[in-house]
Amino acid sequence: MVGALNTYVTPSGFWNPILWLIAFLISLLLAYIIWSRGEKSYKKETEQVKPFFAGNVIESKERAHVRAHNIYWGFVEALRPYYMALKRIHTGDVNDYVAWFIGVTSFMLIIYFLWGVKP
Amino acid sequence: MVETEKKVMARKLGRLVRAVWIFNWFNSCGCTELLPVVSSRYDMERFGLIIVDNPKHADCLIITGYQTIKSIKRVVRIYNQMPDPKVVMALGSCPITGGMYWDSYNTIKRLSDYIPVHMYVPGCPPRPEAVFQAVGLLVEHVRKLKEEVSRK
Amino acid sequence: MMYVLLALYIIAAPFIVGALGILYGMVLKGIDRKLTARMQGRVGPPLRQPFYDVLKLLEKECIIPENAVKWLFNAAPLIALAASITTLLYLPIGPFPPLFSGNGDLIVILYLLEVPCLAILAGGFAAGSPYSTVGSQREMVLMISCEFPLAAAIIALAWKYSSIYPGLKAFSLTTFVNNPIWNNVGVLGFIGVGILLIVMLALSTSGLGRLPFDIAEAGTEISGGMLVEYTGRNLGILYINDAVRVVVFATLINAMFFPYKLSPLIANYVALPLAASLTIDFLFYLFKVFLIAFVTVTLMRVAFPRYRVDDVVKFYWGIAGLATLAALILIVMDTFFGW
Amino acid sequence: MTEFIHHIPALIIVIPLLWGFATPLIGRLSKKGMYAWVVTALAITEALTIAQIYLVLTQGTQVYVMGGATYNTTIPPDSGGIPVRIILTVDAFSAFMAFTAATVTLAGGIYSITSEEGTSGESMYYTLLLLMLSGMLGMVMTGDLFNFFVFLEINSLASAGLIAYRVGKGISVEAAFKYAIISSVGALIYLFGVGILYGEYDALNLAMVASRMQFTGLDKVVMALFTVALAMKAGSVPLHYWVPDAYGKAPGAISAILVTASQASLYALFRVCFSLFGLGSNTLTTGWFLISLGLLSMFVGVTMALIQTDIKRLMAYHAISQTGYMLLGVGVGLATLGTAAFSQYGLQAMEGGIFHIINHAMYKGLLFLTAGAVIYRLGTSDLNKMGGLAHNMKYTTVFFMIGALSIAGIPPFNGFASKLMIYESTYLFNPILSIIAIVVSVLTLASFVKVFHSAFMGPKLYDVKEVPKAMLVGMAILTSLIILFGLFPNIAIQYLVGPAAKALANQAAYISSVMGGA
Repeated sequence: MVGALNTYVTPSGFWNPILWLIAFLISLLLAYIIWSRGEKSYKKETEQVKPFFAGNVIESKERAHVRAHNIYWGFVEALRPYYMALKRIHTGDVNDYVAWFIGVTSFMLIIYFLWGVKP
Repeated sequence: MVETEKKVMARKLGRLVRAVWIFNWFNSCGCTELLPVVSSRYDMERFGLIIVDNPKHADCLIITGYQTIKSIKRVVRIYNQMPDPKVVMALGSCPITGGMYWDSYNTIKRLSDYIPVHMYVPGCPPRPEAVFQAVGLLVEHVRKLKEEVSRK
Repeated sequence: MMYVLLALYIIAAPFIVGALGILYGMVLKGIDRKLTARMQGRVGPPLRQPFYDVLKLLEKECIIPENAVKWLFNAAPLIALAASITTLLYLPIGPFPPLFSGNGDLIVILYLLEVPCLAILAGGFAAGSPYSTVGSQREMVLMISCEFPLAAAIIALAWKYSSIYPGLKAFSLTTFVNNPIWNNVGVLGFIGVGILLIVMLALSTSGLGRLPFDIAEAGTEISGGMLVEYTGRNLGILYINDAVRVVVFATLINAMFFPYKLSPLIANYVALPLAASLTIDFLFYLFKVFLIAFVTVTLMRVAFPRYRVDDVVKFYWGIAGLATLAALILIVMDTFFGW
Repeated sequence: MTEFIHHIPALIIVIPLLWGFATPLIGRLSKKGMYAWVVTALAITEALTIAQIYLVLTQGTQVYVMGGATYNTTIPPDSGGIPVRIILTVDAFSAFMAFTAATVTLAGGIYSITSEEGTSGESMYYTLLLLMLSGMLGMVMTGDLFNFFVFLEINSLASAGLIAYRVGKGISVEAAFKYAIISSVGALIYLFGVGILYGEYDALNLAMVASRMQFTGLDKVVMALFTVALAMKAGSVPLHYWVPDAYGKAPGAISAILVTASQASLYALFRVCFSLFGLGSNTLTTGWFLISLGLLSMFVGVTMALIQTDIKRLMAYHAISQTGYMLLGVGVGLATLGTAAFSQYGLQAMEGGIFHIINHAMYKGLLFLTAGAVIYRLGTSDLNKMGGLAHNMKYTTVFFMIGALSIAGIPPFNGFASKLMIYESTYLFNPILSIIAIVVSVLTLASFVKVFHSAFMGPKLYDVKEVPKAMLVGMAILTSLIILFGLFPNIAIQYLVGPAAKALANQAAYISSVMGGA
């Protein structure tokens, strides 16, 4: 019965964005009802709003912001060998770019000569 | 206390008592006796008390043992960072009167000079049952408050 | 007239499913805490404890940190809970087909499982405190590492269904429920699907952020991780969201691997009216959800210490990933050679 | 009026060309006049491309003979069966690509009114912008092999000039130099292939050559030269090195438009594989060539993007990884061309790949515009020096979030619609393909969460104001299309993408539309 709306059909699945959006808004309303029953007030501008730093004070705003370069340490650490090889390939020198181009062209020449055309 | 404010406090404390989340500041001998409170011997979780890992989630701040001059700054800051209806429980004799470090140069003698302390649990170190008695007193206090409010 | 009925159905569906998800999720959380305590020799809290926790959290002050981006910080828990509830709309609840059946398939569910994590993660970043940022990064690393085995498991099963039933929609959960996977696999396929089941159970532990993989809210290391700056009612909503997600993951695994019903067994002994068989199936579904939640959450929480961040990636991309690829190869061999 | 309709294909290319060269004159009169002049040019081109799509849908492939007696006498009576002049064959796929290019350039043009204000040589900027647009539209609509090379050169030189527009202490000039070298190498190798074909079949028209193709040894050489040269211009992995340099250093709106420029080369790669060689060549080999390019581009592109600290280089690597999705989708369609599997899932895979082209142009354009807005306000593009912009750059943050969520394929947005089609059709060809595709989409999400945190979240470090209105209008255009395609994917599939996929897959129709003498 719910399929009456135009659902976006793929070879082995389906998806209806508008229906999901309606359901999402209604459940957002449900969540808001529960949320609005709670306490709203808090003591502004007191020590309360300072970020929790195990009791210490963060000297300046710059230090409170974790910079981009040490993000996803876990992931990069786990794929350490892969990333070392990848960084070595990206040299940034135009001659290497063209060398890669010639390499891939010659490789594809061999492939096309072998299986390029239907016998 | 104005009438409605007392009623609000009664409701808040009534709900707090059944699920007290504790942020422990165990940093000296006071806490050695308290480990069975958490473990299976006395199991405080029976009464809904669990240990949380930061003051912003906590309702009750348990401070055990003496506080040095450096650590009291942290304690005050953590106390301020806790959201309201909060309770402070000072365990052991050191925070009450300075305990056996009463004359040392670097510890603070009375905790209540720095943060409002609601419950004192004497003993050096205090017995686990003493902690449950403290929580029991809190429950008792809340029940009395509720009765008083409902009678009006 | 039909559209009015349809509109009513669409409006009522999230409330029904939301109520089921929240209430049963909280009950499951209570049982989980009770069983964990019992396994550690403790008495454990009363079963109503999660309800007390939420009621208390709703009473506490809701602090908004000074560095926070206010609108995103407050919106994140609401979006997370709403997304978790909508995921339940696409999952079969016991004997009943999914409420939105025909409008969302397994890939949609795979992404809807990500949206709550993403919302909490954005909230953690929006809080602007170092602990919450580190926690949110770890949650993102956890999501990356879970995706590979999860995608491989879903694609392997869907590929199996597409080769046996080319007519049916391979990704729709009704195909999974109507013809359970265990009945139409050979010996190799059986081993493959067994591996996939184990990997899915491990994935649901990390999807819920429970102990062996709770690197995002690691209590001892980064004291609450993403949720450090959340207090009061925001934390209450996140608590409810965590409860709903237990039901979501358990229902997904139940639909994919154990879509069996109890009433046919009983029916051949005693004639059952429709209402009775439906309630039996529903209760059997609730029991299965409890069993899955027990295995993935309680057992893992009691048995395993926490993983290090890069070990989580190595586990999921290494061991679990290779296991799912091996399972895929087994299933492919099972289809082609029919062992 | 009906006479005018037949000239639309030529008008679409000529209007940006002429109005571009007239811009310096207008610019000398009044700055405001020049802005109005440029925006009207872009708006007219956009309207014409929409009219063209309507025409192609209703009347089939539009053929326009440059300088012929009438607009559609493709084979003059005395030429002995060879279409002599340059013929623009606009089938559904070309009209679709023209619409994409015109929309993103319109948004970029409006955006750069304020973002390039006060820079020296501003009128030259707009001339090159319109030149680049006409180059792209020419590449997409021409049916002549050599004419494609001419438009490819126009586009490459114009965009090389634009990349070096902001000298940036010589770094942008070096990036433009690399881009120029790579484009000319690719274009000349392509020209070499055209020369071989012209020598063999003494015809330059794509449909003519396709109808006469006998797949000799020389044709295999041409196949290799064409596919690899165009793959490099499209920016797929083994040959992608120029993409981060070029997109990373171009000014705000130009990197958004460069995305559609490389998509025009992607169009050429598909046109060559489907319409020029088509079923004669072993579509499994060319199909697997596209699929392996796609897989490599997806995975290497996104893993490199994860560790970047420059906001534009990170987004450039994502352009490569999203091109991988298109290559994967259309590659599966090509690999199953002509077999029974094509009707089961091959056509839908192509539809997913082609739908992803327009989706990618929209959200990648939006992301580059937001990155330009951040750089416009902060002056630096290094993520480590940014922070807390969400506090007072509200609109840019919301636009960035919509762009990031749709590139990561999160349900309600358009990225998800096309990725869902790709996942659910390529897995039938080989399950590994869509497993890698899903993992790559989470890694995309991870890197954009990283940019979201380091640039927008965190405490308020800089007191910057919101970007001026015109830049917001530029971003709003693309956001509205993202949300439209996200919520109503059926409309996009039915009118835009479905006909394009069928037109691309149907080589015979393409040849008959030109050779059959409409």
